[in-house]
Order: sequence, then C-alpha cells, then structure tokens
Amino acid sequence: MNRCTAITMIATIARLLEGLRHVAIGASSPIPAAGALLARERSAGRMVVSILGSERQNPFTDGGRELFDCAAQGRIDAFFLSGVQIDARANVNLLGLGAPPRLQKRFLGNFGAPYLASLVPHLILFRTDHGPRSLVEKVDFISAPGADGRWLVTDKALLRRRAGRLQLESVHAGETLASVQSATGFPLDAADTAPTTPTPDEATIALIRGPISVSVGEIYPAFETLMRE
Amino acid sequence: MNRCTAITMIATIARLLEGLRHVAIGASSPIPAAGALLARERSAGRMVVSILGSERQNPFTDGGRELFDCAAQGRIDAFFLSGVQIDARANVNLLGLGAPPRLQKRFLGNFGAPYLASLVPHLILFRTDHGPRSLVEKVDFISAPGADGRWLVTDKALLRRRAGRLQLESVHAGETLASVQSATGFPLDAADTAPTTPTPDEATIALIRGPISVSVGEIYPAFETLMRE
Amino acid sequence: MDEPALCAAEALAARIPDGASIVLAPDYSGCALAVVQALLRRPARHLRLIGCPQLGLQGDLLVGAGCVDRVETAAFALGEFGLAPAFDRFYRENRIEVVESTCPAIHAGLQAAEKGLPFMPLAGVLGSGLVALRTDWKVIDDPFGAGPILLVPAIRPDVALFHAPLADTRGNVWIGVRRELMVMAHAAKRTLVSVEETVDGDLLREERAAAGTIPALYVEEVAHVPGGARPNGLFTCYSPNFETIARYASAARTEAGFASFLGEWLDR
Amino acid sequence: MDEPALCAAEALAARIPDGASIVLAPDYSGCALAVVQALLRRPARHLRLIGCPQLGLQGDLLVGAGCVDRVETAAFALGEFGLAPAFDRFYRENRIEVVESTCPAIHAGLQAAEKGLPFMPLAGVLGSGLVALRTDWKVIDDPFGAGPILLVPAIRPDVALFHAPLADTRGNVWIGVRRELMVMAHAAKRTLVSVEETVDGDLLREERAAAGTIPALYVEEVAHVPGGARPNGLFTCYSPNFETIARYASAARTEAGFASFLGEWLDR
Repeated sequence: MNRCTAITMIATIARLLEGLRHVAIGASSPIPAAGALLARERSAGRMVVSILGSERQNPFTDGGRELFDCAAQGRIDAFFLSGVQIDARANVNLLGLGAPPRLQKRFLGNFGAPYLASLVPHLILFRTDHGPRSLVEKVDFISAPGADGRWLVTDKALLRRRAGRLQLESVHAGETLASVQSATGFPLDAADTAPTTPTPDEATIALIRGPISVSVGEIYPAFETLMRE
Repeated sequence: MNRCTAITMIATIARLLEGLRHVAIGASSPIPAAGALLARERSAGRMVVSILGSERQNPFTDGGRELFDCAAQGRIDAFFLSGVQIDARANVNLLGLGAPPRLQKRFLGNFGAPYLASLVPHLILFRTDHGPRSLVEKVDFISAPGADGRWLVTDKALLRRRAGRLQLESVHAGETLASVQSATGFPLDAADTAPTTPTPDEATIALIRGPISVSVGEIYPAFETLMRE
Repeated sequence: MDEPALCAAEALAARIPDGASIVLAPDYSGCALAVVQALLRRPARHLRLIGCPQLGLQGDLLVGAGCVDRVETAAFALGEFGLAPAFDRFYRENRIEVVESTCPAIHAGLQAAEKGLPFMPLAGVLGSGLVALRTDWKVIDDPFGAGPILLVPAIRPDVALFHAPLADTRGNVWIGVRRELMVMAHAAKRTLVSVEETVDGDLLREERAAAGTIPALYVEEVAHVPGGARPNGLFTCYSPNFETIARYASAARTEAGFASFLGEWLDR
Repeated sequence: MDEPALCAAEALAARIPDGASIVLAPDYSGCALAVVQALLRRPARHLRLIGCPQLGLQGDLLVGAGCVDRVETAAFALGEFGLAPAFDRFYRENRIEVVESTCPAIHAGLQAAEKGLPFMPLAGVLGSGLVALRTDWKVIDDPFGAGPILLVPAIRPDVALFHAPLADTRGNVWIGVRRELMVMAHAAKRTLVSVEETVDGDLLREERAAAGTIPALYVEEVAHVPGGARPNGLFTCYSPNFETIARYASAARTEAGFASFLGEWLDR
C-alpha cells in the first residue's frame, strides 16, 4: 500500500471516530492507531485512545484483561478489526482459510475479535488490500459476526453494512464504482456513481506524517518509515 | 480477659502454627495476630504472616480479594475465626442470636468465614470468653461449618474436634477439668484429669509484651495497651 | 478543614442523589468521611450501602442519621471497638434492611460487574447457613464436573465513593495496593473520589506510580479534601484517631448520644 | 550476556520439566528469552504453551526447535512482521496441536485458576465460530435470566515463565502495570522469573513500588539475567531489536534458515 492511500484511510477513520470518548486499538493495527490519534488531536482532549502494546498510549493499569473488562462495562466506544476475509454480511475471519479446525492456511488467530464484536458499539473493519480474495461473499470462519451499521475502510473505498449487507459509501480518489466492484468478491448495491472519499488537507497530512507517525512508530516502526520516506 | 491469659492463648496459638508457611489473620483478631507473629519469630523466616488491615504486615498487592483468591489456590495454611457461638461440632456462628434473617441480636457479621471455612486447611477457632453462652451444644446459625481436626483456643482451655465433637486437649493454668466443663455448654468427653496447657517462658512473654504487641498495636491499640500496662 | 475543602466535599456529595446505591471502602482502606459529613448535613435519604466488603464508621454515621434504607455487607463493625452502635440500634428497632453477605461474595459480585457479567462463581461457602439466607444466590451443578457450586449475581453500584492519597489534574487517582478501590471504580456506574493531594502531570506516565493508579476514564470527579478520611486513618498518610472513634462508639449507643456527637462533629 | 547470567538462565530452565504446560507473556510484555534459549539448548521436549493471551517470538523459537506438542493461544504472530514462521511451517506440516482461543477467554481461564474455580463465565463470543471449535467450552442458560452465556474452564499452567525489570532479594518481583504477569503468577503452580536487576530491601514496603509488585509468596525462583528479554523489548527498560526480529521472521520460513539463525543465536 502506498503512503497516499494509507493517509486517506487514516483520515477516513478519524472522521468515523468523531465525538467518541474512548477508542481502543488492538494488535497489528498501525493505520487504525494513526486514525485514532488523529481523531484525538481534533477532540480538544475529550477522546482517550488506548493502544495495545504501547507504553505511552495506554491508560490501562489492570493488565491484559482490562481492555476486555472495560469493553463489557460499555466504556469502549470503538475498536478495529481486520482479518483474512471479510464477507458481504461484514462477518470477519481472522483465523484462516479452509475448514477449521484443520485449516488449509492459518493466519494469526482470533485475538479478541470473538468477544469484542458484540460488546463494542462502533466496531470498525479495515483492510489494506481490497481484493476479491479478502472481500468475499461468505467467510470460511466467523471470528466476529457482522452487524448493521458497521463500517469497512479499505485502501479503495468506504463501505457500510445496511439491511444485512455491505454497501458502498464512497470510493477513494483514483477509484471508480467499477474498479471497486471488480476488486470486491460480492455484488455491491450502489447507485450509478459513488461519491469520492474526502481527501485530507496539507495540514492533516503533515500531522499524520509528523507527530502521529512518530507515536505509532513506538510499536510499528515500518509504518513510521513508510510515512517518513 | 487478663494479660496472663492472653499471653497463654498467644503462646498456644503460636504452637499450633509451627511449621506452616503462610498464616493469615482477619478482622477483629488481635490475639491470633500476636500468636502468628510469635510463630513467625520462631520460624527462621520461613513463615509469612498476613494481617488484614495492616500496612506493615501484609504481603498482598491485589486488593481485598487476594486473601480469598489465595486461599482458594491452596496458598494459605491457617486462618482464625471467633464468633458469638461455637458449638460441640465446632460450627461457628458469627452472625448473631435467634432465628435469621431477623435475628434477636445481631453481631458483627459473617466476614469471610463462610468461604474460608472450607478452603483453609488449618482453621483455628478462638474465644476470649469461654462460657456456656459462647460454647453451646448447637449454634443458632452456621457461618462456618466445623470439621474434624479443628482446634479451639479459649481463655480457659485448648480443645479439638475429634469424631465429630470438640474434646478437651488441655486446661490453662488455674483451670481444672471441672471448671472448664462447668463453663462449657456441652458435655466434654475427657479423661478424669486433663493436662495443663504449657505456659510460656519469660523470654517469650517479653517478646509478646515488647515487639509483638507494638506490631499488633498498629491496628489494635487497645491490645497494645493491655500488654504494656 | 478549610473552606475550599469543605466546598469540594459538598460538591462531591451533591453528585450523589437520594436513593443511590453506594459502595464504600472498609475503615482500613480509603474512607471519604468529609463527603459523608456533607451527606449527613444534607441529609441524604434512602441510600443503599454496599460494604466492600464491610461497613464501619462511614456506614454507621449514615445509618444513625437516617440516610440509609438498606445495607449489603459481610460485616458491620467499628474495628476493635466492635459493634457499630447506630446500626445496632436501627437493627434492633427494625428500621433497616440488611442483606447478609461474606467478603469474597461482595468482591465477586463487584468483579462480575467489572466484567459485564450477570454472575460470578464462588468457591467454598456451600456449607454455610448464608446460602439459605441469600435467596438471590444460585447453586448449580458445575458443568465441568466439580460438583455443586455457588453463583452470586453482579453488584453494580450507582456510585463508588472513596478517599485516596493522591490524584493528578487529569483525574487519575493513586490508590497503591488498595486495589479493592479500583474494583469499586471499575464496577460502579459513577466514581467519586476525594483526595489528600493533587499534583500536576500524569500519574499513568510515572513508571512506579502507574501500577497503583485508577485511570481517569473510570473517575467522574475528584475533589481535593485534605484530611478527608478523618477520624479514620488513610494508608500512607495518617493513622486513625482512635480516641474520637472510641468516643463515637460509646456515645452513639443512644439516639441522643449520636445526635450530640454528630452535632459537634458537623459543626467543626 | 555474561557467564553468571547465562548460568542463572540455565538454572531457571532446569526447573521446567519436559512435558510441562507453560504460560508465556506476549511479545510486548515480559518475555524470558534467555531462559527460552536455555530450553532450546537442552532441548526441552513435549512442552504445552499457553499464550497470555498470544504467542510470539518465544513460542515460535520453541516450536521451531521441536520443543512443543501443543499451543493454546488467541493468536500466534511476530507483531508487525505477521505470521510466526516456524509455527506456520509446523502447522502446515501438521506437526503441532493448536487449541484456538480468544484473548479474554485466556485471561478468564487464568483468573478461574487464580480463584480456585472450575470455570469463569465470559461475556460476548457466542456469535463466533470459535464456540463450535471449543468442545471443552460450555454454553448454559444464565440462571439469573440474562440468556445464554459462555463458560470457559480454568487454565492452571504448571509453570508461569516471564522476565521483569526488577526483583528484591526476598523474591518480590516488580512488574508495574503489566498485571497479566501477576495473574499468570497467581494462576500457575510454579512461577519462574528472570529479571534485569535485583535490589536489596523489600519492594512491598516501598509505597510506590508495592502496587506493581508480585509478592514472593507466589514466586518459586528469581534469576538475575540482564538483557534477558532480548531481542524483544522490556517495558521501562529497552526497546525491541526490530532488525533481529525481522531477520528471524525472514530466515525462519525454512527449516534450514531457522536452524542457521538458531545456531548463530545460541552460540553468542
């Protein structure tokens, strides 16, 4: 993924988080981390961002379980999930391809997804490689079940589940309805044209490439390198 | 209770704790606290003593629940219970007299007794006023059920439950089998004579009245006063 | 106690509505007695107190002043001074509802709330008469085969109220090893804390302090109330004033004695 | 790493018998990599690893060296570098048993052990396919009426193994806010800890340090092993050596590459 697309995803995620109080970021999530830090910058101090594994961006003092306890208490507004597959119903598969328990190809594992899926009101999905193998009609395994209202941010577009299925909200600059549809493994219900995802201004880009990428670099150095180069 | 009797109880308790690794003391228990600290003095550093409410004698760092978690893990060897009534089967009533839920006379409450009774292997009972109203045939309420092998240390005697009932082990100096029986609300199975509880030597007494009473005085100042006067 | 501290305590008390359920710390932990004073002065009404895990001086003052409808607790005691005298009178006169419990059941109930669970299992207890008293508790056969086991329902208080040594200006509260206070804050819908001292900066960024700190995200309001636990003691700060507590223990045995003690105390 | 540190790590590893179940910290917490080196050198056999809640570099090294029969974990990953390469090979070749889990289920299982309970309830999860995979989990109807709820069995590891910044000579171990390490120590039958630094005195008596300290009563043995988490980082002490980890991530994709990395690393 190139830097420009990453920045669009980050700015889009920040937009989705506006007005929330507490956003938590799990493992393997540099782009959501950057999006949340950007949203926090704009929140006038009202947003708390918790990044798993970070020493500096972590308000938790009760160990690994606290994120999960906190979610069940209703104190976490938003969390992010990626996955090897996301399907038309916004189900997320983090486990692997094929039929469990003996998968044809195992990926990282379920992490906290099976639990957080039903306990965090704003569960935001993301994929940095929007393609027909990652966005499929039906996942091989449901790590986290989908729900209406759920957003999916990819490197090509912004989608949202309505009436049981993911639908196109906007396409990123350089993409079209057709190019996004051809990269998607299920039919998108959409109007003839799709609006373009807003692109961030220079000040926002500078913020992302500067202080935010430094913060994220604490645990995702490759991300910082991509932003800086 | 006079000082001399208290010291005998403390020394007796210390004897019962010999060889244990971890002794915990709950609320309202100055004499067990002193007994445990005396046992620790003699343990060459092998015994840990935890006193609820103490800042200085407390190895816990996980809050009020840790004592209870620790007991369920099998890491607490001994704990102490007193109560408004103790009966012939070594059942302990900490709650009050009469028929619950509306007691005729309510005492302090059950504390952790209902839980610890079955989880701590050496549960030691104590009463500082051995009399027919405190040692009864049957308790009005079972806070903690009795079990064979359990000790009871009073201001008059040392008893132990064998074959389902508390039996006399020894009488304190100044008491006789007859005097103890007449102060006990249930028949004691005992031989014609009872051995006398060992009395502590001068060095032990000085230890109790000195550093140990100072330690206990952190949370039980009246106890320290009794020992010092 | 100076005027601003009094005001701060009043402001905290004003956030506790009549009828609220309030979880309180035991006497040897962090007791917000200055805030309790403000509740007594109001006076608050129909409170339901939960002892974590037992009630002491704070609870007895509130009960004696007629602020309390119900208590749920493992014990009600004034430490070495024994029976809580006002509660004892109210109990005898059948003027208060008591939900009998045991320390680990209260800790477990609060932990269930902390975890958003309807219940927690609890080891032990089954041989005790307490199980029959608690008709809201359930005994099930452990589905994993360990035999019968007790389940206790979540305790989710409206308010957690306590006093602590230190907070920073962001609202992070240092409680050291007194982590029952942290469970209280996690479990309650709203957490109100008075503190001895407030400092600038961020306790969560201080390597040593962080581990004993309740993050601000759980704390609704912090009030700076020096001496706010007196006459109880406060861990790492000061010892109890046993003389005052002894005087209370004796005076509060009668309604008149309680009123006279209270009048004097609130008047300071 | 100097000789005494190596010896100390060996001594700790010697306390872990073949066949033991070992709960390990995630890469961003306290990883006892020097002790893992000693286990690789032995080599240990038939270990069962539990990730608290996930496995990373430590687990991948042990799997790649054939020390591991089974893993129970919420994920197996090398942080930003993605798939754990040795585990990936072993999984494809069907040479390792995997018990799939999710982070809070592992935390809950360890807490059940911490509390001497056969199980813990767990919120959420029911809509996930994971429930069907875990035939050892139970779904019951909440006796308090909240509908179906998941119960997960206790996880009681034979050994908790981790690395921490500091211990005192009494065996108290400072872990700061990394309290998953404390739960591991409470839950396991035996706890073995390597540390960066040991100090005289008593951490439990130090007001600020105490709250982040695991009491010695849970700790079987502490070994002084400076740099014992490298190439991973250690909270409050040093950052990960991402270059080494990247090199490993690439090399370990093949058996030969793994062997060559390992040979070089163990040889140091």
